[in-house]
Amino acid sequence: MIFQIILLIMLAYVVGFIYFGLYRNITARIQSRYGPSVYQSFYDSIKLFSKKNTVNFGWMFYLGPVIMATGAILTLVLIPIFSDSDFLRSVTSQGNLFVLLYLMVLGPLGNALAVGTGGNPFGVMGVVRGLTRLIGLELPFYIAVVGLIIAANSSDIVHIIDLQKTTGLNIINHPLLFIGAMISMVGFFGESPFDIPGAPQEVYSGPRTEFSGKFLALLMSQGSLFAFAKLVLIVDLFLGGADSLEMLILKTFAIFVTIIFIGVVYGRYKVEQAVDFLMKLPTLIAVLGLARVVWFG
Amino acid sequence: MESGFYGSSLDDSLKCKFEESGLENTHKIMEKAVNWFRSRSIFVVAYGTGCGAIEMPPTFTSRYDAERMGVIGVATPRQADLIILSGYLAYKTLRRVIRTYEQMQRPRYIMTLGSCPINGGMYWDSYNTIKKLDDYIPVDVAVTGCMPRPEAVIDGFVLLQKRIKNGEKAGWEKYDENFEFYKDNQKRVLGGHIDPSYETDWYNLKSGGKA
Amino acid sequence: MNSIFLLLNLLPILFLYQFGGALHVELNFTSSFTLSLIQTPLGTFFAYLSMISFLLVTIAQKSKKFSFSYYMLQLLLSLAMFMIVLAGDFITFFIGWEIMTWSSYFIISKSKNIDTKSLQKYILFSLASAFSLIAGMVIAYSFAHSFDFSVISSAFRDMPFNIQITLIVLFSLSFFTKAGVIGLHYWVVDTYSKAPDLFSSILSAVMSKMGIYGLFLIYGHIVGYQELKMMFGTILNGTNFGYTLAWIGVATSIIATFKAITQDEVKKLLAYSSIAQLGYIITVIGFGTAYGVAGAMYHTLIHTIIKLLLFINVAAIVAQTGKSKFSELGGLIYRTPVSFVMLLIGIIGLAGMPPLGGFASKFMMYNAAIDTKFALILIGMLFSGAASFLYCYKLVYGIYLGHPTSKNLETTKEVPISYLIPQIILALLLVLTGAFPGAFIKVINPVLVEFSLSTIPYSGLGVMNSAVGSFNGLFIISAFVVFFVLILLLITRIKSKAKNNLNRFDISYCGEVPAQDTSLHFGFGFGADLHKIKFANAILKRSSSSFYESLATQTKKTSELFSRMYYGNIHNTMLIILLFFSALFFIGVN
Amino acid sequence: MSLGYYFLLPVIFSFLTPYFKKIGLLRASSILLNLLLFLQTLVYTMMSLPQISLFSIKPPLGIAFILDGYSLLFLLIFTFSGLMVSLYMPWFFKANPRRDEARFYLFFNMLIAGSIGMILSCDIFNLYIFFEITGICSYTLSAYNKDKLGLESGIKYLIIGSIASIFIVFAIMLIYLQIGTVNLGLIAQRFHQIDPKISVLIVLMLFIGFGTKAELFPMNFWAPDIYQGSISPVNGLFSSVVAKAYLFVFFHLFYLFGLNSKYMLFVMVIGAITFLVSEFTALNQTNVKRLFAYSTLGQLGILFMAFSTNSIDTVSGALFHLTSHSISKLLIFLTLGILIHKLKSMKIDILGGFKSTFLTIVLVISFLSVLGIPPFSGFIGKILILKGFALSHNYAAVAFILLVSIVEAIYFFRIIAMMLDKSRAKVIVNVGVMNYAILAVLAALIVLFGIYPSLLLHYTDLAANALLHPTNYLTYALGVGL
Amino acid sequence: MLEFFNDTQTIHFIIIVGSMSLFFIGFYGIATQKNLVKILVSFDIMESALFLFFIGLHYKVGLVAPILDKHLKTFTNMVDPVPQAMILTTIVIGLAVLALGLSFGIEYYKLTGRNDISKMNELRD
Repeated sequence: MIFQIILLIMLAYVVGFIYFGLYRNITARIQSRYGPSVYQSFYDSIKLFSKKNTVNFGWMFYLGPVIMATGAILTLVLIPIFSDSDFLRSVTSQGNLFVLLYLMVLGPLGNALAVGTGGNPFGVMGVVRGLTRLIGLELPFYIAVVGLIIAANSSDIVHIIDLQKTTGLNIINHPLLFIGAMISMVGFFGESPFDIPGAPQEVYSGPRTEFSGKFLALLMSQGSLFAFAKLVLIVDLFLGGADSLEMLILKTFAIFVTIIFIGVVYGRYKVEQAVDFLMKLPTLIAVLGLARVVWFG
Repeated sequence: MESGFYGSSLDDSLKCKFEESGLENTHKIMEKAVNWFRSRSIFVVAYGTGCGAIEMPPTFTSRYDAERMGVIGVATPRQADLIILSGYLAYKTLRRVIRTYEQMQRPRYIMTLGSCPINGGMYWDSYNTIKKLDDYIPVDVAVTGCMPRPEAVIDGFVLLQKRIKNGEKAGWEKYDENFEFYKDNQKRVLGGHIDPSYETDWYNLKSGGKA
Repeated sequence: MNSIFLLLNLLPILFLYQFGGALHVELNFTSSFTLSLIQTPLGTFFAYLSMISFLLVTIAQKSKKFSFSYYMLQLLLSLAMFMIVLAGDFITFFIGWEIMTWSSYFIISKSKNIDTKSLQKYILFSLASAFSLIAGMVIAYSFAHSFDFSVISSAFRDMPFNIQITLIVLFSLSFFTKAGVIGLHYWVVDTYSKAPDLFSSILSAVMSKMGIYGLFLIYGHIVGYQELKMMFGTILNGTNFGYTLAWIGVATSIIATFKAITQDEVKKLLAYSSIAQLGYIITVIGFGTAYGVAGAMYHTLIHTIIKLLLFINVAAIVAQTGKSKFSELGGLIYRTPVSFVMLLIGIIGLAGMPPLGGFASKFMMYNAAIDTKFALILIGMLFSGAASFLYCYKLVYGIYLGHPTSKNLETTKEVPISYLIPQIILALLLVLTGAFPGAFIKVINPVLVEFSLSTIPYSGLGVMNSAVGSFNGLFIISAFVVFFVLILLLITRIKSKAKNNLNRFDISYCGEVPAQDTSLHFGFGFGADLHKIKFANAILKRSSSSFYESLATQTKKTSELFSRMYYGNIHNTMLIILLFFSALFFIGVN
Repeated sequence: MSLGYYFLLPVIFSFLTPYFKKIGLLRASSILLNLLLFLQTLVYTMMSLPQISLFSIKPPLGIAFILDGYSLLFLLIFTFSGLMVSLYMPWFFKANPRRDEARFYLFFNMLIAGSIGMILSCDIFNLYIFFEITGICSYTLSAYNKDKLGLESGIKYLIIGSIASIFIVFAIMLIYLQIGTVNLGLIAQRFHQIDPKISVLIVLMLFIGFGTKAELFPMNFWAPDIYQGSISPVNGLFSSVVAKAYLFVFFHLFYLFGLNSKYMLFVMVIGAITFLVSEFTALNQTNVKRLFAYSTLGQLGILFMAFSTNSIDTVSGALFHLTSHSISKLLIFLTLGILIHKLKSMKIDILGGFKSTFLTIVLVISFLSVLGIPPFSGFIGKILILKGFALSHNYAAVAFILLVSIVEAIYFFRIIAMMLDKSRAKVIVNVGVMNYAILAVLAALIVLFGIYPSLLLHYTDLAANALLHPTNYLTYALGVGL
Repeated sequence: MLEFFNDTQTIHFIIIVGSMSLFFIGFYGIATQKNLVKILVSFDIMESALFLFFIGLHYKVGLVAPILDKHLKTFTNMVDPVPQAMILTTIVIGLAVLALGLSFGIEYYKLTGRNDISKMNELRD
């Protein structure tokens, strides 16, 4: 089991970084540039790890990124990666969707503590924007997840995956829920138009303002792990999971590319615009999907 | 201020390990690898002084795309490896530049654009600009031209990458070694407006209050 | 004196323990009604909850000098609550309820920063609550001819439908007022924020729970969940009644959450948060399913622990620094590290994050909502939970993180140990409830049997079972710890020379150097953005205070109108008497 | 031992008052007299009821005093209040020295005698005489301060009293013209024979007469003025004895004449309006005495509502409430006497301006009791009243009482907040030993009846039975069994 | 012509009319006058009207006063004595009240120089 966990983390690390490299490449191509190397994220992270000094504002500042990374890894191991496989099944069976929903916020909150300790007002502004954005951002996603749970009458992800084998994929059964969840996902990936918390031009890159060196590297690494975890979650919930590594990569990449395409073409919303928007159309779509599940499912 | 030795990092800690186990060659390879990675990933904080600021957007956007070389802009000095000063520096600006530079994490580099930071350029007799930036903070790469075109700036990046890759002694090491020299020079132009040196540490008042 | 009262506070616990579930006392009060104490599983749970809370608060009180009368009133209050939760009939319940009201009133009046207006608000709402209760009591009596719970319960079925509705509404109003449901929460915020600092913890953690106990008593015991289902019919998998109640609860929690975020006073934020958390309980209490009841009970427990912890923590900070506003506090983390960790544990619980007990209770409630398919209710709860992260963060940031806003905060010392002991106990409890959520199922099951609901399967201490899924608290908390330690080890191995303990002004500030008087603390800037969000602004700009204030103005005007009649002209008085006689005579003869 | 002593002893004492040369002796003997009356009442509590005392001829022709359960409770209240006030007076006169102290004792004892006479007398004309005696004594007592305010209140009271007495005389005359008797028993028997129109007239006149004195709503605009103009112990007497005596007579006649079925709703509505108007008016007062006068009016309103219900439980609760209200108001007014003397003001601020833990506690206890908050005696009365209303399915009354009680709570708790407010300037008030004892006894009674209500409930049940089913009373009043 | 008056009905009629007019004269006084003395006098007039009314209605033609002397040998042929006793008592009481009221009025007049009852409004909040 421990071996499997290490394997999983490494897989997620590699895949996550490569995805981010691809993301930067694809973005560049859309903007008619060449773009950096696919492995640029590796370079960045190794460079940051090997920085010769790092600012540290105290122990809470030190622990913040660690908590965030812990949250990401815990999220990762609690999501079933493969359907029809015993891979880490004994671990994933200990949690369920609600645990995941809240674990996804635990990391950012731990990081927010570190940002607060840093004492940079811009960092805190970024955190507050992030948390405010969360009010709107989680709404469509929650509705989608709740809809799926009610449809499957279980908050166990494995059960939801299994159910899709008999009833068909959820993306087809519940397209409205899928749209809602995807719009939220754009925000969860920090993409435009919901990327206000870390806007460099306004709040000095927000929560990450004071982080440097190994802390920044750790944050980047957990970001890629976390991104992978979120992609797998979407695949599990809507695309019926993946029974092999190829399918996993294919499906997650499909989702990822969709998110990139949405993100690249939009400008940035102000935080209140973002929340207002999220509480209108995406929420409405998701609620319609939910109503369909509750009343006609 | 930030005096003292800041030599230890991933490679340094590994260096000890390797030296203990008699694997100095391996360490040298590691160091080379790390230097290569450093050269491939340069985070830039672009300090737009003077007229050179206008040259930076094309450098980083579609037309010249510095990102393909791993050079990418960031917002805060904490994350940056390189600061680009794009023109003449008034005394007031110098103060901020020094502060920004000192907040960057080692290894850190400085790149200047145009002739003004080298010798004052057309501001050679101005009462409020500095003439030779290298006297106050160590410049690693100075790109000439008035103003240098993006191609020249990219050439500067390439030069810098080459030097990092080769592990040449960089400006930040000089700054740490000759700290008093630089500070004296800074004090001479800035007079009483030099930034505080933060001797009292609020967080450690319990233990004497010294940083 | 503190130790004596500590011992006195122990007595009820020992008393309860001694009887071990079989307490039954009856006392002839008057010819027509008796006083009786009966120990039910539900009552026992609440009794232990409140008594232990009192014990912990009394420990914390050692650090400050309190007068004898304060202690006496507090003891009286605890006994009154003891009486409430063990009451077997409405008279006992009501006597306990009213003693609770006035003894707490006198304790609150001992606060330094209390004003008449807040006191009036508190007592008038409390009395309104009590009078609503008494109205329900006597109406029930008029049908059952007894104040006894069991008699009323069996007579309830035969009452006319409109009486049944009236009773439920009256009792609910009474207990809603105590719990501070939105609209009836006008007193809560002022009272909690202006009461003596340590007493706020009792107000929020224990006294509001008496409202919850009352609701349990009414819905579960007097009316009965089965009867509620029969009376109101069902919607989805739950009852219509539960659905209505759930909307009230959800509205409460959402509105209070948004209000909490914009508060500048620490205790006001906690007060609103308390309202919001009780909103959750009210949401699930009416579902009428085993999981609804279990979720409500679990959250009662967790909220008691958390609010005791947070209020004691804040009380300690206020005592230590003399400041009670976010805009005046800040940067205390390295001055009072233990307090910081305690508050951190508290807010992780409050936000409902997984490794601690806060999550287990939320999980239970969410599953109850799924069980009944109240999807929108669940969304509302999740939404309010997401918004609550903001105030949780504001709480910890405003006090401990960021920059100190005044000079004396830079020299504050760690709070006295007597404040810390209860906090540590409570934090441990919070961790334990998170690690062993299954243990609580054993406490809940007798209550479910009492309410004639199905019981919850029990499979191990660490496992929390529910209708649609389960999780292992022990596994999650240990996995969290293991990963945490591993990553920490890994990151400390990378010895890039961390420049520790930078000066607090050494931050990247766009090349500028912040000075002593630069405003770097963002404590009161929280929630300013909320006003720009249409939905939040709609909530924030409305307030029930205008309604109650206009009510007060109207009362005053009526009073002035009436008192104009009593203007002392005896001649007119005489004429009025004669005219009145003539009018009556005219009416009477015809 | 005869019931006649209740009247004779005080009257004789009153007439002897001018002959006391030493004021101390007068005070002592007044206390002794009241103690004697109280002890006599205690003895009566142990005897079988009703008791009758004849004066030469037996009723229905003769004059007699009848003591049944109903009057026993009132007798207890009156004699107890008298005792408390007479114990209080030595301090009062020491604090406010007067040359005409004897005058007070004269009218005070006479007032007690008149009130007791009113509740014991079994023929309507004697009742009228005692009514007038009580009235004259109250006019004089309210004008005891011979300053502008005192005289004004005396004059006002006298004018209103005259109107009331004219109505009552008229009513008595009409009754006698119709039935030809003044005996209550006979009137009760024959009342239904009267021509309905005349009977309405009689009832209305009695209602106006006694209602005016008992401070019912449209006729009570004078009452606060009287309270304001007179001294505090007299206020206590007015509130706990005089008003209660008129209330006694009102309902005695109400039930005796069998008016309950016809006029129940009317009296209830009038009581409710009194309650509502008084409590709202009290909110706006700045003079303490007026404030508590309005509070008394309000409580009388509740009592009128509850007394008219024709149900034993409710009436018993009302009697309980009446007793506890008498005790509370006596306590409040006696305390006010102390405070007004010490702080030299009648503004409401004096309640926030004194510093004495004992006084604060007793005042709070009495306030809570008036509000009907457990575990004080007011609660038992209130819950019984509410229970009674609910049992008769009169939920509107329940709601009304509770709603207006909140208004009542506003000003009571405003005062409590004032007393607890530490930021106000405080004058230390030392209570004398005697006052300490008096107030402690009153407060103790409030608590005692609150936690052990059976003690009092026994008497209120007895009283309620006697009031609603006056068969025994009638037998005695008619002189059948004698 | 005087025979016309020697009839119970007529006498009662006259007494009722007379006493009621007197009563309303008093009533009018109360309603319109504001002088304390006049008010007290009005009360007395009203009371007198009542006495007259009561006593008068109990008189029947042919009956003698209830005084035991040579005209009255038995209890059959006399006027009912109870009203007369009652009225005597009431007169005394009325007198007492009147005296008390006047003394109050005098004292009050000495203090303030006023006797207008509608201006007695110092007792107010």
